[in-house]
Amino acid sequence: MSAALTDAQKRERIARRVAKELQDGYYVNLGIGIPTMVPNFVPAGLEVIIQSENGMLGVGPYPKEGEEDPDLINAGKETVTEIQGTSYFSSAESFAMIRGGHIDLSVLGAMEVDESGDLANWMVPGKMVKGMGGAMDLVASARRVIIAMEHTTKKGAHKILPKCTLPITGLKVVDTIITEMAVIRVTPRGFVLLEIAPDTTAEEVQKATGAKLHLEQPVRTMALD
Amino acid sequence: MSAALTDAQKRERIARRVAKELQDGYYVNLGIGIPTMVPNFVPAGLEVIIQSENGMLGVGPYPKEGEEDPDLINAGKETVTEIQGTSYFSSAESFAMIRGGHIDLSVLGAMEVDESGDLANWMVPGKMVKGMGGAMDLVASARRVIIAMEHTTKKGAHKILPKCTLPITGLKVVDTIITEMAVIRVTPRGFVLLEIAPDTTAEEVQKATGAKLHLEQPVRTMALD
Amino acid sequence: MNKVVTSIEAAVADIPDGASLMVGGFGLCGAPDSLIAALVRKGTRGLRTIANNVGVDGYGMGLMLEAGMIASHIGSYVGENLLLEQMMLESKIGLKLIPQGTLAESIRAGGAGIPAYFTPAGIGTVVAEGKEVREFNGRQYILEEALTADFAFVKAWKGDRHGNLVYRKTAQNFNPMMAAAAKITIAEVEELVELGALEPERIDTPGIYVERVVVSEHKEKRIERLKLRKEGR
Amino acid sequence: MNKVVTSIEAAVADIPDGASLMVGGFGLCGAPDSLIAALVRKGTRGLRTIANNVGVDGYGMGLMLEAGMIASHIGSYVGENLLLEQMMLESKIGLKLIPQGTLAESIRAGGAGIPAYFTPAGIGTVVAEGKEVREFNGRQYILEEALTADFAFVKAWKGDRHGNLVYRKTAQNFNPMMAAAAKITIAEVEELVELGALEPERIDTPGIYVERVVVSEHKEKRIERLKLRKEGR
Repeated sequence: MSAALTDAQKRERIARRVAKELQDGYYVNLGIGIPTMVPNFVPAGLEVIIQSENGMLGVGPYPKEGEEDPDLINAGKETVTEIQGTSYFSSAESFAMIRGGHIDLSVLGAMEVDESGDLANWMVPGKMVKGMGGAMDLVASARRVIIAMEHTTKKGAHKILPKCTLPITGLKVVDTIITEMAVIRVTPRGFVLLEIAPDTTAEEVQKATGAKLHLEQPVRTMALD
Repeated sequence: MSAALTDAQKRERIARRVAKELQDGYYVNLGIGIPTMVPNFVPAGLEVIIQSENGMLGVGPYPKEGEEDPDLINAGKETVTEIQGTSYFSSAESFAMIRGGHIDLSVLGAMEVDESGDLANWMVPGKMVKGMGGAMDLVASARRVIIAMEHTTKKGAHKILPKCTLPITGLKVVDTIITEMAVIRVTPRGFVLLEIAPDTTAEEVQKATGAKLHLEQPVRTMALD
Repeated sequence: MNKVVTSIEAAVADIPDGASLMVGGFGLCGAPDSLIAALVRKGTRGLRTIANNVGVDGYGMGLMLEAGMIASHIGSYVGENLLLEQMMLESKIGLKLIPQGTLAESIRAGGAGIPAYFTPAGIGTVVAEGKEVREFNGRQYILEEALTADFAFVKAWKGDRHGNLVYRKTAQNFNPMMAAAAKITIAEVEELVELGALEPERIDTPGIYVERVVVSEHKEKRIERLKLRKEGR
Repeated sequence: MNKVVTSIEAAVADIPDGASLMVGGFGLCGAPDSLIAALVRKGTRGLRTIANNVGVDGYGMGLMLEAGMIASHIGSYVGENLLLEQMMLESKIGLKLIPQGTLAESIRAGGAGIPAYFTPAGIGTVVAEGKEVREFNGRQYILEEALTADFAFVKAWKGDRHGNLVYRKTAQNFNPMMAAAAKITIAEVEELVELGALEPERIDTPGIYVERVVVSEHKEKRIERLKLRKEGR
């Protein structure tokens, strides 16, 4: 079962599965953490353009040693590189691009997701406030939002809930949740279980989930090749 | 008296006098007609930057024959040239610049100006509607608006009035009116006559004006050298 | 990803009667002449156009007017179209004139996901009629709504297969905002260049805003008002 | 017209206690390090700052925090400033966090003469509290107001004596909007070039937005998160 995976294995599995949602010509914004790993698993032959909200379209891989450039970073403030066709612009233009609905897909992490598609991923009351950064803009306006996260907290607490308990980032914004255990679609009827990992069962996934998972169609095995 | 001047002489006189309002480092937008002639009379040593609302800062003189470029025009759609330091941008950026109050001085023609500073210069009911172009944006947001126009219509009708009769372009927007006869300031008390041309008298100017001209200080002779 | 379409005809083939269409350019400068000509040949009707001008009589968008293809138009200046006056008198076209800065900003807002914004342009004029007016910091502003369209025709100097575009001098004008504000943006480029040939900081319109790229058929650009300086001056 | 100021000290000399100040940069990238350092040396207090981040502990704007110069701050992310938490607990600083896109657009609006605009970011969240919410085309939007400031510190790659600025790669970020939104914009440039040396279409910030240009004293740029790729991958 999934619990036997290391954290690194879980994260790689999630990133691999998210990559299968990509299509040729997609413009994608990737949040910090697991989403950042997605480009490593883009199927050969697909051209996917990554937008970084600090003002870059066409983010390339991390630089080789000696090629790092302090003027060339992603929204996680990590050094990156250009690709052929990269363009740079201001933060106002970058968020005009995001707000205007031009981003096909936004992949973010989450602390909580609920069955209305509400998302909480920016603050925990009583803890140090870091700020929402660009998350509220991204979830409000991307054509599709995928949450890429571990299914439960490190302590095993539920993150997929009937109703978010933390301050929310956006209302009715999440389309799909991808975890190391399952692929779950947010629908008007609530959560629908679409796929489960090969090393788990629908019962185990339901147990690890704080809200009812509907089984409206045959549940497939998560494709992870 | 001014009536003895040809139209071309009147226009040159107005442009010459407007040029005296310029200061080093001014950013200026010039309307079609007389305002376009102002750069010919900029005092030596002053660097004045002309903005054109179609997306150019730093408009140079008309091109020499053979140097005209269809991609390089002013807002009057006339061929122009670059200067050292010219920049180009979109119409949205151009009007952001205008609306944001960054233009020191806007010089426009007018059909009517009234003692509240209201301006009418974009349409005559019953005649072909041409459109307001950028005039409403310019008068609403330039730091100072100077109207450069002939004192009366070709038929001798008043253009400087107690109240505009034509559809207005902007409310309380005009700071100063410069004609071939006079320089008139719009104040909270109405029109104040500041200067008269060497070939006329205050009485003649008042006769050619449809509203009361206040004489609050000694009237100077218009400087035209 | 290859957005290049090989013929101008193919680039405009799916534009239906009644579509809303933004057309770049300021007068004839930076206008997508080849795309306009192709649409005139196709004969699409009932178009709701948005453009600063309507070309001139007999050229550019003026040809669309003549062919009776435009049902309504939103712009800021139509002083070069004598034909338009007659069409308006005969109620053959709907015309809405708005300040040029409002036109530019409303299109920018349309592409930027901003449904409405406040501007001081037009306070106290016919432009403000029927619109919300609100005071901020002691000054009055009009609430203006965004403009979007089904299609946009834009004209660029250079473009690549990702749809990245670069404009030249004042031929930029309304093109970048229109590229962002339409569902389907079709870019007519003077020169198609290899991916990677455009300087990343010099790209005016990132490819994300462009669906189709086609090479211009118009090699000669028309000058609307040739003004020359006397030699030696 | 010559906007070049010969010393960093002179460039910031007239910034009074209590001024509002925008500071460009995204994290440490594109931040005006020399101007920040000069202001720290000057010891101006009670500043109301607007910037996406507050530098990091011990560097950039983090030095202003340490020196107790900031009375209040508006930004979108402060995750790199542990000191800030303590200051907030002790009510030594006012902090207002807003979505990054709202921050960028409100500054852009401030420079563009737009007092307020509607955005969907933050609907249903704490960000919307106390703000007008209005529906357009079946969707809800928040009315957000413009941001302006007395002074802006921006950082550019190259600049000329007219104040024309060019940014490099992602070091552009918030700099162009801040340049337009402040009464007095002070640009720190890596390289001062001759007037005419910058390509007119490549200029990101036209000189009209810039009051002072000064050459940077920081020759070395710090990297916040060095990430490297394994060779051969």
